[in-house]
Amino acid sequence: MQVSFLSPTARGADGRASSRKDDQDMDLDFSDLLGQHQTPKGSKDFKDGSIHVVTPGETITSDTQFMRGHGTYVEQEKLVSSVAGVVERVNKLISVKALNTRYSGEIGDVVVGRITEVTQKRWKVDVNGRQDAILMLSSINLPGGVQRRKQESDELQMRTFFMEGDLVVAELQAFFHDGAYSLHTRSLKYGKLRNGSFISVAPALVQRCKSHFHSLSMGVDVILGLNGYIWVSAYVPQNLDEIDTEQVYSNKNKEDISAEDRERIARVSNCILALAQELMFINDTVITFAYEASLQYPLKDLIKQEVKAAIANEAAASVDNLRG
Amino acid sequence: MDRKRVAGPENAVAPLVEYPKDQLRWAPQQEHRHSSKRQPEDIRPIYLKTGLINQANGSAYIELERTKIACGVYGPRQKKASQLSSFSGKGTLNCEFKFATFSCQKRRHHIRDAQERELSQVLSQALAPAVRLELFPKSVVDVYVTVLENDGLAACLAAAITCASVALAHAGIEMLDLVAACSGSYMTVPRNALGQPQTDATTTAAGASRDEIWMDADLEEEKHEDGSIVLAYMPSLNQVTHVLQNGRAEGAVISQSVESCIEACNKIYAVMQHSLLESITNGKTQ
Amino acid sequence: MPTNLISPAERDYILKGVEANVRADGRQRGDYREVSIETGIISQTSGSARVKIAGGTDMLVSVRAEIGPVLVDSETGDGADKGQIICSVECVPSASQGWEGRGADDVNNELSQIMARILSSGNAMVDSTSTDASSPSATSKPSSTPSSKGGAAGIDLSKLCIIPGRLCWILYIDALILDYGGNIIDALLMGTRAAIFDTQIPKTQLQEFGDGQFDFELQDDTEDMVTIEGRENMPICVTLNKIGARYIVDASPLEELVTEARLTIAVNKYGQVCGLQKSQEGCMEPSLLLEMIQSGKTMGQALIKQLDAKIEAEAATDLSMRMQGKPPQKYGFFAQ
Amino acid sequence: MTSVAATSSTFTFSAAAFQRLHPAEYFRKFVSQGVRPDGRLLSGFRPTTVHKSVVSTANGSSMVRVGGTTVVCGIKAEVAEPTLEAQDKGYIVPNVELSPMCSSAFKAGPPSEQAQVVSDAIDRILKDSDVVDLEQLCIEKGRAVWALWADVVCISYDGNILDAALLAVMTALTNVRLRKPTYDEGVVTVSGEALTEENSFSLTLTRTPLSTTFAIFDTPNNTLLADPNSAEENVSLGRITVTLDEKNQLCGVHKVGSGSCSPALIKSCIERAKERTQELRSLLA
Amino acid sequence: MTSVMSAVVPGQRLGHVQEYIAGPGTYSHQDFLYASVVGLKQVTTADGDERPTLSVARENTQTAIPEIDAIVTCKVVRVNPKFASVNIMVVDGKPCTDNFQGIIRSQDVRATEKDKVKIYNSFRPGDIVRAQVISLGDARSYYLSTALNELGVIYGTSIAGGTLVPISWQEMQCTKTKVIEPRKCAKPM
Repeated sequence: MQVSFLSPTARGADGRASSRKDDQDMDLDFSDLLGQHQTPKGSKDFKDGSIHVVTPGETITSDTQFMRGHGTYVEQEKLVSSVAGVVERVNKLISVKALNTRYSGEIGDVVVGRITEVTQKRWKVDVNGRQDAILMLSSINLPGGVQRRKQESDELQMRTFFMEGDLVVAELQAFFHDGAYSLHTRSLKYGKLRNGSFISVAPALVQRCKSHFHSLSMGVDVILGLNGYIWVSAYVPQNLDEIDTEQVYSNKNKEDISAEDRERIARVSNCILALAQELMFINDTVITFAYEASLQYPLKDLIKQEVKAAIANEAAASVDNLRG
Repeated sequence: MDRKRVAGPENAVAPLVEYPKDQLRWAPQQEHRHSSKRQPEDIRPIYLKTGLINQANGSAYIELERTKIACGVYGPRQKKASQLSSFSGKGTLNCEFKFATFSCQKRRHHIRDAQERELSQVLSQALAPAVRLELFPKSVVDVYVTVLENDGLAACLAAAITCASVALAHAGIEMLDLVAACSGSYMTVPRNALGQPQTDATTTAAGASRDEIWMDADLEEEKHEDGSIVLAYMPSLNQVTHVLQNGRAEGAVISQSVESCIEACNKIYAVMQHSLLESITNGKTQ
Repeated sequence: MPTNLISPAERDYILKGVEANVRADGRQRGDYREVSIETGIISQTSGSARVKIAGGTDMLVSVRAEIGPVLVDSETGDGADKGQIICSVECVPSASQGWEGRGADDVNNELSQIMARILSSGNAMVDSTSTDASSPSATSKPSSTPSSKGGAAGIDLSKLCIIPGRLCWILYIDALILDYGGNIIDALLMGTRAAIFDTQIPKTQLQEFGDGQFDFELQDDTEDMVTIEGRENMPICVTLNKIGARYIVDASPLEELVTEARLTIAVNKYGQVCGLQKSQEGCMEPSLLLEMIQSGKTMGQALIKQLDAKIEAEAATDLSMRMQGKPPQKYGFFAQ
Repeated sequence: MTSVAATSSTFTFSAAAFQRLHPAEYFRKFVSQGVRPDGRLLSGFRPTTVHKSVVSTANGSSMVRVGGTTVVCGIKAEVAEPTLEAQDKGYIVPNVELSPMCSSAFKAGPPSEQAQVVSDAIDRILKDSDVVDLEQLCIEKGRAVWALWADVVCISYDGNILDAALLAVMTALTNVRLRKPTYDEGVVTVSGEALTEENSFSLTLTRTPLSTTFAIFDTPNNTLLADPNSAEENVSLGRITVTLDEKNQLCGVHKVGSGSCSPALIKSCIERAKERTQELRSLLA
Repeated sequence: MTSVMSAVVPGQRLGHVQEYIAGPGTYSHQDFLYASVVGLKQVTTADGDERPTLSVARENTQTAIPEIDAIVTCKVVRVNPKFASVNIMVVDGKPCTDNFQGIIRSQDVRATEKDKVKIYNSFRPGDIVRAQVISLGDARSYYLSTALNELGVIYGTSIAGGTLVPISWQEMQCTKTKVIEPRKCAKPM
């Protein structure tokens, strides 16, 4: 039996270990954290669209024409950051997106969540946010047809739909007055998750895309929840017209998940975790690149930090190539 | 200070015990165990009786010579506020293990200490595999064990498991099987034990001592053991529900001790069956 | 924060994956994750280590040596010539949802008790005199196993005694579980071994005043520190998780939720079993139990060898740094 | 026993269910007939047994059963410093533990109110009646005395805990054997050899108070239930406990709960207690 | 036809699954039937069954626990506009040693005009109510319903302390003062 015992390294494995002692180029170092390959490293001037990293208390701008957004406050007519993160600007609105934070959602987000509690007429769902999201009984498709009306008996058998521990994919529908998210699964692509395994990454790393449901070419389905929860599962042919509504709430995995399927799922999961380890944005293209890069390593090596870094680097290079 | 109990002096301690020089303390000897004339594989005679706590749903009392343990089972009943967590489709088995203050050589405190809390956990892990918890969703079965006299810790734990299992069955709780438990101690026994007690392996020449497994060791024997094992076992289903071993032993000794424990558990099982069947016939005559 | 919940579909996926020998993260049943270890990172302690298992579990183990009175059993008089080891494990409530509020109390207690049982003599109160180690019969034994039987720890408690009947060294081993990613117990014992190997205590000189009165002198020369006697005999743990009809090592948090029964096997470098403990609410057949003990033993021995190699390598690096007049490079809390 | 059914409404229940729903009503039906549900007359006591030396790890011990109530008392001796006010007096510390094992009425954790009341009552009887001359427990004046922890564990609770616990404490006290100690520079040592007449001693009790308890079932009629069990305690208004020593001298009268009682009633309680304690004393001997 | 046979204890093997149907007090495991309680083994042959049913009649009855559809008798402890909190004391005629908590929500009080139900006009603290378990409810309480004729208050005392007798399905009268109090009454069976 072989166990790898390592010495710890400083953040950033490859010789960047010394950078923490070298405070001259902090920005550069932080931009690494944000996925060094997607964004050009650059000056502090945010106006040209490059990355601007700030820490709490740091002045973002003294220009009074800008409006204060999330993560900022105004002090002595200066706009100051209240979190450590990246400055974002939309026209005159300046906000700071924190680097390491819980998920803060927007309406329309696809999220993966875990049911934590069943109460009257609603489920509480952990979505990696500041508080549990709410899934109302009225926000799900009831078995027996999309148009079926909610009945009183449904209230008494909520656990037959979702019970504590179940994983669901849902869409963020609205905010409650206290800031809690209201979810819905009123589409056949949403609902209970089966046939695979769950991983979690920092929410900021999941790139907002047109679709968050991907059937990758190697025969693995991936749902990239914008809250950082990701579901990697065996490929199931999707034909939305033919889905049996009774099946939506089934807890049964499909019978024929082969060892090869499992290996592919594990490989994809590890690739995503590799990207997350190297703080790179996660989308279907980069996952595919990482997967291809991973094929030169045996599956069980993919949990090694070193191998993960190599895969992520290679995937990053492929992305750069693609951009030309 | 504990205001809810009658207060005694603080800093009370047990007096020092001094043994006269000429009077030997007991030490392990070949073919001579501490209490009675037992062979290494022999367990102490068991007295096991159900139904001594009439307010409980089920209860049992076990006695192995000086070891005396009572157990009461309550439920399935509603969880108390302190036990309440999220909804569970399965029932919960809650065990509490307590030594009476006078049950050990050193006086115990009223409040449960770390050891008692751990033994509580061991007890519930040993019994849970046998209880059909899926049949009483969101309820709790409380198992309370009080040791009145402790004559060997490992044996005491084993007896508590046996006793609690019988009490559960007596409470009419659906179970897959009874859980019998037995302890074994790893002893180094000098071959020619005459005169000086030779407890130290190294002072005895190699080959002059022998490793033995003494089942169901009492306190005096336990003081001389190299280690001990407690094994809980469902005899009918042939499943080990708990194993707890401490001290150091070679792999072969462990295997042997596991087998010896299982053998002893089968003997204990017969006693358990007998006492439960007796509770039926007694019920009939009343 | 991860919840301690799992869905039936995940449970089934993990169960069948274990059966197929493909775990969710691609490991096989007997594969450990990467473990990173660093010793000597807390200067206020006598010895310390930080252990991280890739994927979450993160802990700090410290050893503090203090001088205190010996603990004598009033009934038997045992313990007059022995030092003590006192273990305490604390889980940081923020590391896992199950540890919030008072939730960690039971876990803390269970872990502290397991550790104390494995490390200290427990019930085995057989006297071990200081002549043991040098006695000829000890070295003549084929396996060269340590002959002192003062407990499974292997740590020679009698060497920690300063004035028999009065004062001794008390080793406080405190572990702080900073993050939970499964397999706490194995990491705990690895960290303890590393921390004890890192521990150095001052030499003491016994002075006799003739009339049966003793005193001692602490030698404060840092060059003249001693290591803990018998530390190489300390056991470590291998925890096997029974899932379905199979068992796995180094379970992840989700795998731990699927585990029916868990068996922790403490092993020393001679392959002797120094403790067994089943936990969780499942059971197993006796044949499986024996098989698990056997494989735990084999794995544990291999694990110790590799762990020791790591600890020695780090000690060697640190030494060479010191020889060059530089402080050893430690990342401590800046580590990845 | 099962002949009682609900008649107050048209809903019928089994006797057990009826007792569960309307316990007071259930009892009233029996008491009006002059009997109790367990078949006793109102003045009847439950069978009582006493065993001595039941726990060898204790210096003195006893087990007492009063009907369904079972208690074990173990007395453990430790060495402590005497108080400044009484430098040659030891301690006897009685505590009653009503654990959740003995009845579902008790919760885990600190002692319930009832346990505190019983412990305190026994403590007061021991102190006020001067049961043991505490100078017997002196080892070295001003330095070391014996502290006797008299802990009563209730194994099974079925009412009337005070009578059972006091009887157990008294029996255990007569059962105590202490090794003769030697005192040397703050260390108290006893011999580890087997107990003999020479190396040990027992306590001399000045008197042995024993108690008898009656439950007040209803006030206008002053119906008394002797030796109430747990169900009877729950439907009663209060309790009267009479404590007498072997010379039938009164050591205490204790009334708890609501419900008033006339002096004549107390007088009759004392008379009946005399008979009962005589019986118990024969068990003690 | 039932024949009583020997006394058994949990774990005792009773027979082969091919010979018997597993009845109460038994379970099947790897082709065999085992006893799961202490009691007397019984073999019941009913017409139409291909195999006789093997069951174990409990000697020491487990305390009753509420199950879905069980008829329970409970005592009202608290009321609020949304629901009445009750202590379940008897399940299917068998007393349970400890109370279980239940709630009767306003929509479960009666079958018709549910939105007009006022809890305070249906139940008062102290009432003894017969109800049916409709759900295991949440972590704390079982959900109960009285939406059947034979379910509702079966015993109550008036504000004056007199016993109430039903005079209609939603009114009860005090025997002492003749005051009429509103209740959801159970129809005597």
